Amino acid sequence: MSVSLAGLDLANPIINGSGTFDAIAAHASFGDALCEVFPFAAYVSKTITLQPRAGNPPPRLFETAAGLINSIGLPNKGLRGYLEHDLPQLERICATARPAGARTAGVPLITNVMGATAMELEQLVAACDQQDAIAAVELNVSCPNVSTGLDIGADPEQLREVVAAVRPATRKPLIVKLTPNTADVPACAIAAQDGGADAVSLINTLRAAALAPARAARSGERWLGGGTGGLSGPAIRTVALAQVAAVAERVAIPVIGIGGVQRASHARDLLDAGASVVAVGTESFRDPATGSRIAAELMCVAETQM
Amino acid sequence: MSVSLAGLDLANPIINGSGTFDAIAAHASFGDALCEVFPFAAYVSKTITLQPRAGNPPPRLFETAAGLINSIGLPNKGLRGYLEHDLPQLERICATARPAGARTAGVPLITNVMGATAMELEQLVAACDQQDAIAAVELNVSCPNVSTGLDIGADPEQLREVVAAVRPATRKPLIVKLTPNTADVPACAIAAQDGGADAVSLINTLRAAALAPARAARSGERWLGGGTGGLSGPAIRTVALAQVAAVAERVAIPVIGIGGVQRASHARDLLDAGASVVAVGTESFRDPATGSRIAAELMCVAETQM
Amino acid sequence: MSLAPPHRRELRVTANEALGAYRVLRVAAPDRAPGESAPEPGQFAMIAAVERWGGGGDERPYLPRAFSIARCREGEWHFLLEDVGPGTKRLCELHEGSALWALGPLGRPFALPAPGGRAVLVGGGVGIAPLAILQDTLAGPAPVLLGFRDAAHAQGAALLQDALVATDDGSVGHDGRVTELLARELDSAEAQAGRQQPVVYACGPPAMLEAVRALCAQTGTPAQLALEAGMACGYGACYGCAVPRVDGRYLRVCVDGPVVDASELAEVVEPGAYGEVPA
Amino acid sequence: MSLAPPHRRELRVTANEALGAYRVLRVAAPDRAPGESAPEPGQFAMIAAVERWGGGGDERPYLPRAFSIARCREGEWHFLLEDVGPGTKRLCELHEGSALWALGPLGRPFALPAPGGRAVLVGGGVGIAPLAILQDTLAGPAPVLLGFRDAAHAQGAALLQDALVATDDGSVGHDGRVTELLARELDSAEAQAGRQQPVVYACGPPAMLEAVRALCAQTGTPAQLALEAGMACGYGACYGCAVPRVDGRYLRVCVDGPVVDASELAEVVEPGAYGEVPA
Ligand SMILES: Cc1cc2nc3c(=O)[nH]c(=O)nc-3n(C[C@H](O)[C@H](O)[C@H](O)COP(=O)(O)OP(=O)(O)OC[C@H]3O[C@@H](n4cnc5c(N)ncnc54)[C@H](O)[C@@H]3O)c2cc1C
Ligand SMILES: Cc1cc2nc3c(=O)[nH]c(=O)nc-3n(C[C@H](O)[C@H](O)[C@H](O)COP(=O)(O)OP(=O)(O)OC[C@H]3O[C@@H](n4cnc5c(N)ncnc54)[C@H](O)[C@@H]3O)c2cc1C
Ligand SMILES: Cc1cc2nc3c(=O)[nH]c(=O)nc-3n(C[C@H](O)[C@H](O)[C@H](O)COP(=O)(O)O)c2cc1C
Ligand SMILES: Cc1cc2nc3c(=O)[nH]c(=O)nc-3n(C[C@H](O)[C@H](O)[C@H](O)COP(=O)(O)O)c2cc1C
Ligand code: FES
Ligand code: FES
Repeated sequence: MSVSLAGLDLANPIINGSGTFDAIAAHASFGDALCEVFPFAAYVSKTITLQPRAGNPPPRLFETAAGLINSIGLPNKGLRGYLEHDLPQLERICATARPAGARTAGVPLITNVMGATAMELEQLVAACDQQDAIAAVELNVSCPNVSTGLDIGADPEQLREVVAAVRPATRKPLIVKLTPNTADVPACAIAAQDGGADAVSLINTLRAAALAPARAARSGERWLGGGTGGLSGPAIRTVALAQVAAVAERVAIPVIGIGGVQRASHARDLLDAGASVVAVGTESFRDPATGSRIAAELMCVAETQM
Repeated sequence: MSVSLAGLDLANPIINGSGTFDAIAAHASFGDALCEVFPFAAYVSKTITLQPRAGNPPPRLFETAAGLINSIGLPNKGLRGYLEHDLPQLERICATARPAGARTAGVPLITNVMGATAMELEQLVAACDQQDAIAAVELNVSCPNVSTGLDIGADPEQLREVVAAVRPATRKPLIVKLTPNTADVPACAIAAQDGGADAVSLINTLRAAALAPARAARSGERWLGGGTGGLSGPAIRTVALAQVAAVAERVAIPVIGIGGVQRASHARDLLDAGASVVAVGTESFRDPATGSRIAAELMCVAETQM
Repeated sequence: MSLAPPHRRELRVTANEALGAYRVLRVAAPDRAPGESAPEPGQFAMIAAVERWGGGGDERPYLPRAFSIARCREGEWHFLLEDVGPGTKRLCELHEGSALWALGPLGRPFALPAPGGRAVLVGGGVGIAPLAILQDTLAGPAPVLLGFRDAAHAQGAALLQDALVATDDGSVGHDGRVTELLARELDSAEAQAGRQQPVVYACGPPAMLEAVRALCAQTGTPAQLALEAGMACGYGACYGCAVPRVDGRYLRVCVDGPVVDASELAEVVEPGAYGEVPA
Repeated sequence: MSLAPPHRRELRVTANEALGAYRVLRVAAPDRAPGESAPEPGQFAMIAAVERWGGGGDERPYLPRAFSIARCREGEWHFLLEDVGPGTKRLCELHEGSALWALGPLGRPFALPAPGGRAVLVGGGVGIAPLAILQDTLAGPAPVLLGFRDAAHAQGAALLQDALVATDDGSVGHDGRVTELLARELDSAEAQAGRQQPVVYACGPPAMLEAVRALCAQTGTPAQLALEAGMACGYGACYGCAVPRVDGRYLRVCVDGPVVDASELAEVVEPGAYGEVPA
């Protein structure tokens, strides 16, 4: 069940969604056992920005029917902090991580970056390009454009320009993580491909909001510190499937399918819909071993079908 | 708790979502008892098109985590069939329907129409304008534009033009039901307002898809006869709240909030977020009395708070 | 046709007993609403458990499920259940005192034979359910022909009286299809010229119903077929339960059926087996 | 600090007993994973029932919930539960033999006092839970001061030995706040000059923790505070459990806590009481 993703060799088709698994914190909580059966065949970092960010004020979480809204606000140490503090640790963890189905240790590290302008993104990508520890770069294009307020990834033409501007900064595989909050996601995927992306990943969270519950203080006011947030989990699974299928039909580059995956059958659906690789997000919160459980089940089914 | 919606007087703030309650079929199933405590303070018809439509081939339904995908395909008798066969019956039902909180019978009938071009829409609206039985018209702008494939309501400028073209065809209140499958829903709401809409309603269903389950025939292929469908129910509740709040902040006209409402607290949240009226959709499938139950609970709370 | 009140009602389970591979769930019948009469043969209810409906592995069931009212007797409604998915599984687990939501009775019932007319009842699998209440309602005796896949399922035949059974695996009764029994019955009926033409009342899986339909069409025998389709609402609101009609349009199984005259259909199709996906 | 294995484990409930307004849930402790030691005081587990987690009226709970390991003794883990919402309600219903998912032990535990050092334990409401395992672990006796809202809740004090109790309504013990007992204790400690300065170990609602923090800051007493925050994961993955740190940045309660040194905070804030909404 090993797969090749834009030049990366993965032992199985299951990776993590950016921002839903902190390998450093998980290693601190679980020790080396984490790496003995690593949940993912590649590790995607949380989103890194040029400057450090503290993230949104709490509350940052709201639980809804079959889903979670998060309003985390991309806290991170900034590019420099990431390269200095996190990267050496991630390099060590990724080198010793043995994913399900692999005989040897080692998973590729994909670094996810976000910037408000093509220039910012270019700087981030160029910096990643210098690092041997980084196998690929993922662009999170859900950052609001300062002039329009819309995600820079929401408009196909703008997205094509951004990707084309960033593309020369690295020869590593470049993945574009599309925003789902737009009218024509396949057009955005095609634009990313035209701009030079090696793969696209989707879906990111759906824009959502919640009010403080009746018995809480400030009942009827916005619950999340960030005002709005992003919906993930089972609630978005069928929206993800529709977008992944529509994109896979239209692009030639590989697609990473994400959204509401809880078990092997959900991953299977995304693969059947045209994804090459599937990422697990929120379900890892319920069980950190979700990724390896799904990978093992997929491999088991694949074997019995031979 | 009576409310005024763009000139319509409603006994309470709860109405139905278009296409989720067939008053004629319900009257046949439940008899006159339906009208004694009518679930809604106004009745919204399902979408009517110029020509009759048979609807999509089955299967038309897929049940998912906290949600339903439908791929009904807007079956309807066409404008002429609607005016000749349905309207007289709806007129009779609406005249005898007594909603929760009302001393007397009678609910306004809102007719929902859809067309692929401004000309088609104009014809539909003009025909509704002639009918005394119709109190208001709702435009469903989720119809794909034949040249772009996107919903005609997905692009603000195009939407403004369509609404402006249709507006002169009637002096009845004109409601525009926005599509949620676009990048900038508030911009679309402003465009509808600029075009002359008296109110906007949202959200319609989110684009979603499903594959045939493992044990079904054609496993791994598209489940729905229409290929894709629209997601409704609790799964979309927080997406609806975010869009309703964002729109209500930006427009001066009243907002009808729709999406995943199951009980009074969900309706309360949409009202708190700025909606004037709330529509119940999928939850009516689980209990046809959902609307009146919610209205009664809202009124009861309102009384105890005086 | 009995009208339901326009809201779901909470009912209590009085018993849940195994019947071979099936379960018979009995509930205390609701107090009659104004204008409500007893459920008629072929009518159904939309059912959900009050507790634990949803939240399983896939967070289904979310919507209620349709079940034929298999019997209405001594203040109880009976349902015959087969565990085929999350909803039926949950209902099969209920026990005495459990609460369920019920909307109904709903749908177009069987049209009873004209006075003195003859009926032939043909059922397959869990589709025998509406035939039980039909048998209870019919004035005189009528042949009952039931098909099952194996012996465990064939025990379901005890729901009706004097049933002739066929099994796919030949373990009980006739070794073969129930339509073979029906062909024999119609032959003998034809032979007895002078006697009135029978009306066939059938319920079962689509393939069986289609065989019944084709046979009756061939022999010119009128037939009433109780159809199934995935349903979200049961009262005509969602348009989800469409099946194709002979004129190429669709009927709603919940309000135009579940019982339809065989002449309304060109063919009984497998739900999900058709539905061409537009490219 | 004990490390958890990197997956949730299925545990069996051995008992669920009322303790005044609370419930004490006991589960068979899991077999130790390689490298795993006994849970340390202050550590917690992320818990979900295996059956019926979700699917209620609001289809919550969906994510697991955090609970302090209140005791680890004779092959069992104990949890003290207060029913405040859908997740705790469901857990309070479990009975012997019920299965639950547990990820843990997780988080930074209390740092035990230096040999010969003195500890003062201060708890409020269900926050007394981690103080029980702390008391079990401490070498010598230490004053235990517990605050509750009323008599029914004050029965929870039986979880610890020799506790001094305060109630908001004055029905049991001291009529007032537990911090008044703490002030008295610190006063007398100060009076007994020459004896070593105590370390305060506190867990409870934010307002109580803030009062403890302020009092200890005022008297220069070192304090360790066990915090709470809404959590999605419990192991540092989601960044959802942020609380503001003295330097204006955020710490993650699950991995930087739940036990923090009081000096790390400018203030203990009510979750949801801050969080200005950007216009
Ligand atoms: C009028 C009528 C009367 C009926 N009477 C009876 C009766 O008396 N006794 C009885 O046992 N049954 C009866 N049925 C059938 C019964 O309603 C179904 O068996 C029941 O709905 C199945 O629900 P489930 O959750 O157990 O299984 P589901 O999994 O919901 O249903 C199983 C079928 O649905 C399909 N399916 C799987 N996943 C999905 C999904 N996500 N969304 C939509 N479809 C899906 C599968 O292909 C499978 O064929 C009747 C149906 C109708 C319409
Ligand atoms: C480290 C730690 C240790 C803990 N130890 C214990 C313990 O030993 N015993 C114990 O009883 N409790 C303990 N708790 C608290 C426990 O985790 C919560 O009481 C529990 O999560 C509540 O879950 P619930 O589903 O019952 O209620 P919820 O409704 O989930 O929680 C109630 C609180 O959450 C807020 N809320 C309401 N709706 C939502 C929503 N949709 N999304 C997010 N928040 C919402 C409300 O304002 C309310 O304050 C601990 C918490 C932490 C962090
Ligand atoms: C708490 C949380 C934090 C996230 N952070 C990021 C992030 O930093 N960058 C990013 O590209 N996506 C982020 N995501 C989105 C996920 O990677 C994923 O696209 C989304 O959650 C859908 O998948 P799921 O339903 O499996 O969770 C985050 C999601 C969650 C729930
Ligand atoms: C089965 C079904 C049919 C629908 N048909 C229509 C329709 O004809 N016209 C329309 O504008 N919206 C239609 N809708 C959308 C609903 O009116 C509503 O906007 C949506 O379902 C969200 O609300 P809910 O979550 O309460 O169902 C339909 C929804 C469903 C579930
Ligand atoms: S089940 Fe909804 S229309 Fe038939
Ligand atoms: S609970 Fe997820 S980071 Fe703390």
